[in-house]
Formats: sequence, structure tokens, C-alpha cells
Amino acid sequence: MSAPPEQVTITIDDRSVSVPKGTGLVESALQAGIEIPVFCYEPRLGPPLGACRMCLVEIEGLPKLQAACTLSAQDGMVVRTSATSAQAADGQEGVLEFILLNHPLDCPDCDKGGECPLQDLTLRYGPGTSRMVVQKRTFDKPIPISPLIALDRERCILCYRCTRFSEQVAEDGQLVALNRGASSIIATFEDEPYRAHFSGNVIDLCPVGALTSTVYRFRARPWEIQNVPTVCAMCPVGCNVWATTREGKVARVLARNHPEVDGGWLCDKGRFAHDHLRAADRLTEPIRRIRMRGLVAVPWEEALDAADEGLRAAGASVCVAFSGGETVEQADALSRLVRQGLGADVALLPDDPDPALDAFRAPLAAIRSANVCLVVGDEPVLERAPIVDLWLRAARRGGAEVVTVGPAGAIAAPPGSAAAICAALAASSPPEELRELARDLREADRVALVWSGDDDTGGRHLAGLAAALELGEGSGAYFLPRTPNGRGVAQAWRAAGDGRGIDPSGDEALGALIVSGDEALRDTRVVALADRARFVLTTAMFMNEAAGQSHVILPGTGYLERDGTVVNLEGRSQRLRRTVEPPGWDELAFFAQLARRFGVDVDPWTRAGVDELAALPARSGTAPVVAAPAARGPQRAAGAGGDFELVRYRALFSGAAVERVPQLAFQRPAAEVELPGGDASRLHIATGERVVLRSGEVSRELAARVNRRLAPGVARVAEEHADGLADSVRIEKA
Amino acid sequence: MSELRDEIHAVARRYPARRSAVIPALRLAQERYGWLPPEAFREVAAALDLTPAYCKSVASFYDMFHLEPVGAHTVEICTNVSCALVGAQRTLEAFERELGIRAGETTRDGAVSLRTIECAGGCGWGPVVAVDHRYREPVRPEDVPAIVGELRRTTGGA
Amino acid sequence: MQNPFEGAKGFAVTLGQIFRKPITQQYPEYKRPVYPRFRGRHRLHRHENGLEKCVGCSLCAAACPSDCIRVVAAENSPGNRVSPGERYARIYEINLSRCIFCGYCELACPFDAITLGNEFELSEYSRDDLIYTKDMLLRPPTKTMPVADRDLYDTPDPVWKRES
Amino acid sequence: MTRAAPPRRLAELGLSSERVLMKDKEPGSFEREVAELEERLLPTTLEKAVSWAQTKSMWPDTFGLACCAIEMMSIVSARYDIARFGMEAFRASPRQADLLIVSGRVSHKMAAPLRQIYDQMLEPKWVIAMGACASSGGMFNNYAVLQGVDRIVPVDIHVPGCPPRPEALMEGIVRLHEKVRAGVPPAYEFRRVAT
Repeated sequence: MSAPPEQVTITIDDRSVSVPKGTGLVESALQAGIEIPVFCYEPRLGPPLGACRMCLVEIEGLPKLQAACTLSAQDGMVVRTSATSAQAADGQEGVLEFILLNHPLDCPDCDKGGECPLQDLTLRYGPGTSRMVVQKRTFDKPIPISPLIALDRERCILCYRCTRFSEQVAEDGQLVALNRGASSIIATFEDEPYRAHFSGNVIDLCPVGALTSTVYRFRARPWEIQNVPTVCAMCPVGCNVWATTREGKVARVLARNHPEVDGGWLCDKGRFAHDHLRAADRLTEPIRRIRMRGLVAVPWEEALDAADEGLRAAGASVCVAFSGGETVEQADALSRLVRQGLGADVALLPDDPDPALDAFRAPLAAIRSANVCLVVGDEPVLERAPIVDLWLRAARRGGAEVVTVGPAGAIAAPPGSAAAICAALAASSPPEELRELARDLREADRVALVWSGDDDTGGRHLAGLAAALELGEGSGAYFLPRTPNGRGVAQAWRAAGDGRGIDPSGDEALGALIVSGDEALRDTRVVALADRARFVLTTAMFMNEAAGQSHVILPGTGYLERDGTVVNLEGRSQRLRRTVEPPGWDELAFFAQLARRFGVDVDPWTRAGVDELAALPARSGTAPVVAAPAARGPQRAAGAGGDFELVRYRALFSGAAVERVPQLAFQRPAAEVELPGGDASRLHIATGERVVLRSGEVSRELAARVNRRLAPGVARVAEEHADGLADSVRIEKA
Repeated sequence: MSELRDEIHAVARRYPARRSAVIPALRLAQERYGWLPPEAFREVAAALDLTPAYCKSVASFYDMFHLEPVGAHTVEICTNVSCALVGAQRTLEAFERELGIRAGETTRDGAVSLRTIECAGGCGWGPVVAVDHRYREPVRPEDVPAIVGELRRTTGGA
Repeated sequence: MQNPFEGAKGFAVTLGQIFRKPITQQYPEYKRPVYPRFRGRHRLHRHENGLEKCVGCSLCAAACPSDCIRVVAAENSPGNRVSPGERYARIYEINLSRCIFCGYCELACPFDAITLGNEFELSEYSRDDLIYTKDMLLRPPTKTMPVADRDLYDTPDPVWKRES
Repeated sequence: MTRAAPPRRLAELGLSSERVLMKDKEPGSFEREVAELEERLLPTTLEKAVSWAQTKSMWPDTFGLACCAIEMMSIVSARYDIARFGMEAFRASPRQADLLIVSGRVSHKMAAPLRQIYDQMLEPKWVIAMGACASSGGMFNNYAVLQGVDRIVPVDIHVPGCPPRPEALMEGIVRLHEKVRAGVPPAYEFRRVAT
């Protein structure tokens, strides 16, 4: 590491403090224990803007008041804030008076009341009364800039935090400031909704009640809620969140900044999908299939006896289908029940990341400081682990070279060729189009490798490439699993006994099948297994036809109702705290009691002592020997006669939870197919036209959208609109 | 309409970053549409791989970009300090009487739109009026009928 | 010996009481008028056009020392407009069994929507009946108390009491 | 002897607490509780006479705990004088008391003696929870105070207020008498102690 940065000493309000050179005045004042009030200054949004002028301080030698946020500490600087300088205090009072000039007297109506920085700073620094006598400027309000966010332009103090986020952090450029000067307003284009994966962050950023959440609208006041620190378990990133609860129900989910994992940002699914806990069709009591009377609601004890009897009859022929969303403790209880209690050894693990990758473990923040980032795999990172996409954009803004190699990447590659690309890059003489990238990878001293695809062996290929590049301490390799706690579940299954979980592909009858979670119910292999199993035990939050075939259905719990630990994609084990009570027992209590009946002692209480901001465990294991270069993926015929290679991706806004939140409906993937620019013009298909996808006898009609980044001969569709279609389809105009 | 895209590409090549080419691209679009309808923003955004919202935020900042339909001809009267002192207000009222519209409006047949602008830079020579971006100085109230007549002849409007 | 006349003076006072009118107030029949600013049962008020003054801002719940006010707000829609502005109180409950009638809610209310009336005859047979919902607070009390004449007292009525 | 149709609402029986008098609202929780005792609500003349007598000399037990006790003491003073209701003696021993006026906050340590005194009282016995602290712990929502006397003794009347005026307590006593005269049995008969 470079020499410790040179220290400069500055005196603020007659208190001298020494800070590293270049730290902002606001931070150095904080270090000296002095608060300089700010509105528009937010270090996470990039360079300071100096728009709100709230941080005016007096600096010796400079005649006028200066904006402290834009200045950095110089040696020997003497700064006087409003505490000691009458001029600065007068300046701040004037600034607040200007801000409050057109601010509506909305505090009783406004959702931000009680947690509003403008209220707090006006109380501490502002004028006592208002001299405003003229009619205040009004807009019609609230304007729903999206079904999730309500905008109130009267309250907006034009600090531009939201537009800076939209333009410089999420880079979706949809929330902008129109007009000029005092008549500037925040708006999206015409009346199109703010459709982006991270739109919810502007609500957290807004220091006033201008941008408020429609999901949380008028639900609670800050003195009526409790905030529970937990972790979002809806995707493998594991962002740290505050879950706000009122009267035993989750009211909202807020970001809880973990500088290494999420950087204080949340995607819209994690922020707004918590309302599925209140869905009307949620299962609240166990259901049992009784021969003559079909599905009947039964008390928990009877369900326990039924499960006990069903599993005892099945003997050793039991298979467990995990959905990857369970906590490590739940998976541990289930695994020990099946492996030690019943002596069976068969499991369907959604994710089984290769431990070889632990040798190159790094925090997600390391992506931002990387020089070269490589993304391989067919699935877009934005849909699989959205916050990783933010880190990659931060890296690109920091000057890094971010290269995506894949069907929709900068370097085109046929689908399913990720392993071959890793092998090619690791080889001494890579093929022509990868040669320049391979050179950059070897020369860069900090590299980030990201595998975003479904192939479980990706971990080993990535580790092979990382070993070949001899990645040092500053670099990292990240395999994006499909499920939130896939790693934790696999570790728990393997710890419960030896022998790897194998895929029971045979067709002989199965004694019992335990389906854990809604995601497993959607897996076609599990549905097939359920037909062949004599006894099916399911835990599910919502009833659907797949759950209907099982003999005992237990009401599942959401991630906000669980106590336990989850392991995110970096391998960091984080603590899930229970925010609200589940409708009945939670899975851990049920399976612990069931396991005790089979002689396995499982502790129903979680003992994990993981602290607030979990740290990343050290690197472990050695890098595997470089894998032999796999043959390059079969060179699929480019879309000659109108037939294309179909790439499916699992959209972020899909799944049982998102379907039950009406406000998120507009974010769900449109029924459309993305076509490469060249092929679209060759087949004269323009964006928006109806096209028919045909493979064998299955055909579907979707809207077309031209995506110039797609490799020729590749068509991309969201998974939920492409079921039944084979891997290669023929596309014609409808 | 694809030539607009090619023109924008041609212009964009002269700039290091695509964001710097937004203003010239918007000017090209305004010349083609007469003003900047939503489709113009979509085309400019598609050509420069930006978002229409960003282009509209740039366009709405500048006075010269019209977000509402304007007449074939534009008459802009400088009402800043120097011109006001030498009677720009009377010239404006003369134009309003002659065209039958108020400042900021367009004649019903869409022929002429009248607007007041800030300093046009001709402070030395009496009220400055920019007719189709060409300066006419000085313009006394009595010269107004001639100018309006000339505008009407060229468009043959009412 | 003590001076005998000392005791007589004492007895004189006692005997004197016989001829005075007893001060007992026959409570159920005669109800002594309360002072005009007596803090009794709460009342929610309406504007002249019938809209409720309470917008559900729950500042009263914040001010209440015994947390006995529960406010759940909701959004006014054109079809169902309950209060002026965007917000109204869908649920407004005061748990009178916890309330200490301090009047802080009346002071905290920015819209003078809630004031404390003069009725204190609120005993109930079950604790749940003491939870007053919004419509119970909106209606005038069934049993009214006589109020002493306001101008007997020099301190003027606070402004929010006069207009609401 | 067939009984006439039971009365639809308690107000028709002469009970006039604020909630009972709100006839246009659905029956309050007390009315729902009493609804099952329909057959008992039409007392025969003998039962009427007995309950009338019971209301005429209910001797309260001195159970002054806190500030409400000062207001309770003043109802025996000349100005308010509950001797007019036949309650002239505040009996010290529970054996001779019919009515237990719990006035003031009950700490957890005091809960056991309260229950013991209640058990020592002879039936028929009634309980008035006087003041916010007795009814529900009032503003002392903390570790030391019992959150409501009805957790350990069945309560007949809750008198809100902090402290309730002497007239408010007397109003509570009057409501209690109306309830007894209407034939509604004391709380311990139809109310288990609130868990």
C-alpha cells in the first residue's frame, strides 16, 4: 500500500484537528465533533455539487462565505462555522429562508414528517418565523412519476440528489431536472413512468418529502415504528436493510449501508416486494390431503404426526428439493433430518458453487477499485444480482475497462460458451478476438471476474482463469448463484453427512419427497419427482396447483419472518433477524421437532452471533490446477434462414413475491423478444412489431425489440414468456 | 426520416463524448420539425444512445429550443434595459396590435410567433428585433407594419 | 385546671354549624357546573362543509405521554374525500382507560381537530368499551355537563376552543 | 310462568354508561358479554328486591394506593358524601366489605396482596377500577406497574380519569348500582380474570 497520506491540520471553531490531505471540510468538521449541515452533499453520488448552499462557513482570508462541501482541507486553514461566526449563521438562516420561501406548510400531511432533514436543520439553524407574505408557488400534486414513487414539486428544494443518482449512479437517465433556475422541476420524460431497477433509492436520497414511496404512503410515523436490522434474501447479493415494522406488520424496507456489500443502495425488488407477506392468498395453517375430503386445514400437531407417519413409511427412499431461499439453520435441520434421521442421501440443490472459488474471495466493493472487469455468462448481471451491476458501473466511471463477453456482450460469443472463454483466456495464446482482452487482464494489477450464468461448474472455470492470471490480493472472482442462499444450503447439506446430493433421474417410485419453498415448486424436475413420490411434504407461502398434489402443505415463512444466517455470493455469512411473527410455526421449529422424533437433536433456536455489518471470512483453500481448455462451444449457425439461438434469462422482477405486489406490476418483464440489429433489419422487423417464435409444434407471439448489443443469431426472452420453447427457434413477423 | 440519424451521427463524430453532441443534434431536430415534439427527443436519444428524458432536460434549459409549436416566422423583441429605455415596449405593443396576438403567442394560422427575449447584443442601436434570427435595428413602432407586411407576403398567410 | 371558657369557644364553632345549610351536593340530581377549561372527554371537530379537520398526522399520538392514541392514516380520493388535503385518518382511536386527560393532544394538534370537552361521566362496564373510535369522538356526547358561565372568569378562552 | 322477550339493549334496563347509550352503534363489548346471560336479565320480583337491597348498603374496602385515593377519600367528605348511597363506612377488613375500589397504580409487588384481599371478601362482591392506572396501568407502561387490575381481579366498573373527580367516581358507583339493580351478576360470575 502507498505511504500513509500526508496529514494536514486545520482549525474549525478554534478546535484544531489533523486529517489526511484532501478530505472534505464536512468530514474534517465531523472528525472534530462539529456538525456542518448539508442538503445536497452526498459522497456516494460522486463529486460534491454545492447546489443548496446550506454548508456556508467563514474561512479566514476569503472575504465571502464558502460552501464547505466543495472545499477540501488545506494545511493551516482556519474555518468558522455558524457556531462561532455570526456571518455564517446569518448566511445559513438566509439560505434556509430562501429554501422555505415556496415550501408548502405540509408537515402534518407529509410522509417525511418526523424524519425530515429540512425540519431538523430549520429547527437548529433556521429563522424562527417566516417573513413570506406573498402567495406561495403551487403545482398539482402528488404526481405519480411511477406506481412506486409519488413526486411533490412544491416540497422539492432542488438539491439534485435524485437526478444525480439517476444520471451518475444508476445511469438510467430517466429522472431529470427540466427548465432553468428557480423554475427548475424534477420530471421524467413526458408521462412515462420511472422504469428502472433502482428507482427506489431516490426516495431514500430525497432530504424532503418531494419523493415519497406509494407503498409506504401514510402507513406510519417515525414514532410509531420499530426498525429491525436484517438482510434482504431475495437475491444472492444480500444487501443489508432496515425493516420498518408497525403493529406487527412490515411497513417498508430501507437501505442499511454496508460499504462492502451494497454501498447503501437497494434494488426495487428488495425495497418494495415486502408486501407479499400481507398477500390475501397466503397460507396460514397446515393443510393435509385426506382421502375422502381432499385438502383440509389441520392444526400443527396433526400435520407433525402426518409428516412423521409419511416419512416413516418411506424409509430410506426420500429426496429433498431445496429452493435456496432457506436460512442455513433451516437447511441444516432439514438435511440432518433426512441424512441422519432417515438415512437417505438424495437432494436437489439449486446452487452448488465450487469451493475452489473461495481462494479468490473478495468483497463486492473490490469491483469498484478494479482496473479490468470481465463478465462472462449468458444471464445479464442486472437481472441476476442487480447491485453487482451498480458496482460494475462504478468501476467503469472510475476508469476501469469493463468487458462483457457473451451473447449480449461487447465481445460477441455464442450462448453457453462461457466456460470455453475462460479456458481460452487462461491459455497462453488466446484466439484472435480475445488476445487484446487477455493482455489487459494479465497487465492489470486489480482484476474482477464475474460469472453470471446457470452453469454450476462456472466456479471451477472462473477459479482456473483466476489461477492462470495469478490474481493478487486486490482482485476477486465472483460466481453469481441463482438463489439467495444457495451456497449456505449446499454447505449445510454437505455438513449433515458425506456423499454428494445426486440428481435422482431414475423413474422408479420414490418413497417421500420434501419440497422446501415456493421456488422449488416452480422447478419442472421437482414437479416430475412429485408425481412419482408416494408421500409429498411441501412448505410453501402461497397455494398453487403444484402444491395441490402434496399430502401435507405447511405455511412457509418469508425472509423477513426468519431468524438465521444466509451466505451471499461473496461467501459472507450474514444474520437474518425476525421482523414480524410468521402466521404459525416457522420451518425451523417444525423440522426440529420432526427431527427429534427421528432421534436427531436439532436446536430450534439460532445461535449465530454474527454482528451488525458482517465481515468477509479470509480466503481459504488453494487454487485448482488450470482446467484443460474445454472445446469451444459448438459454433451455432448464425441465424441463416430466420432461425435463432434462444437465450432465456430469469428476470429480477419475477417470482411469487413480485407477482403479489400490485405496485411492482409495471416493472415485470414485458412479453417481448430482443433481436439483434442486423437480423432485425434483414427480416424487416422494427421495435414494437408482433413476431411469432416457433420451435417444433410450440409457437408463441411476442413483441419485438431491437437490441444492437445482441450477437447475431441470438434472440433473448425472459424465462416466464418462453416456457415450452426449445433452444433454437424460428422467428417470423406475425 | 433516417437521414436525421445519419446527420446526427456525422455531427457526433466531431465530439469526444456523445453527451457533448446533444445540443447540435437538438438543433438539427428543431430545424427538421420546426419545434421539438416528443418524437424528436426519441430520435435524438436513439441516435446518441442516450435517454429522451436527458435530451429534454438539456433542451428545456435553453431559450432557443421550442418545446411548443411555433410559427413559421419568429419575431423576437429585446426588452432588456437598453432597448427598454429607447422604447422597446412601444415597438412590442405595435407588433401586438399588428399581429393581433400577445407576446409569447403564435398567430392562428401559425404564420408568425411573437416573443420577448433578453439582451440581443445590439444595445447601441435602439430597440432590437430579431426577425427569423436576423437582427433589424432600430425598429420604431412605425416600421412595424412594413415588417409584418413583408412577413405575410413571404408566407402568403392571413 | 384549664380555663373552662377555652373549650366552650371550640364547642361554639361546632354548635354553630347546626344552623348552617349543609354543603352536601346531591350528586346524581345536582351536578355542579365545571370550570369552562375543564379537560374531559375528547371531541373531533368538522369544518363547516362537513369535512373532518383531522388529517391523521398523528402528532397527538407523539405528544401523548401515555401513548393511548392510535392513528392510521390513508389517502383521500376524489370519490371518498374525508378531510381537506391529501391525508385523512382512516382509524383514530383513543384508549380512555390509559388517557390521563392532560390535554397535550389538544396542544399538539396543528389543525385544532381535537379538543377536550367538559364531560367526565365516562365510566364503563368493560375496558374495551373505553376505546373511543373516530365516529364516537365525532358525535356530540350523550350526557352533557353544565358549564360555569365563561365571563365569570377573566382568562379568555383559548382561540382553538372558541372557533372549533 | 313464561318470561317476556328479553330486552334487546341494556339501555332499556336502565344502564346508562356512555357506550351503552350509543344505541345506533353495534352493541359494545360489555353488551356482547352479557348477551349470553339473557335468561338472567329479567329478574323476578324477589331477585329485584334482593338486588335493590344489595345496592343500598355496599360498604367499600379502604384500598387507597396512590393519588386516586385522595379523590376517593374526598367522597366521604361532607360535600360529596356517599353515605347517601348507604356506603358510609369504609371498612378496613375485607370480611366486612362488599365493594373493592382499587384507586391508584398497582405495582407487581402489590398485586398479590390485592388478590388476597379480593379473595377474602365475601360474595356478592364488586370491584371498581378507579383511575387510568388501575384500569390499564395508565401512563406507567413499564416493568414495575401491573398493566390493568383486570389481569388479577374481575372488574365491574372502570372509571377513567387521572385522577377521576369525586363526582366521576360517584357516577361510577351509580352505574354500578344500575347494573346490580338490572340483575347483571357481579363480574366474577361471568368473567374469568383477563389473561
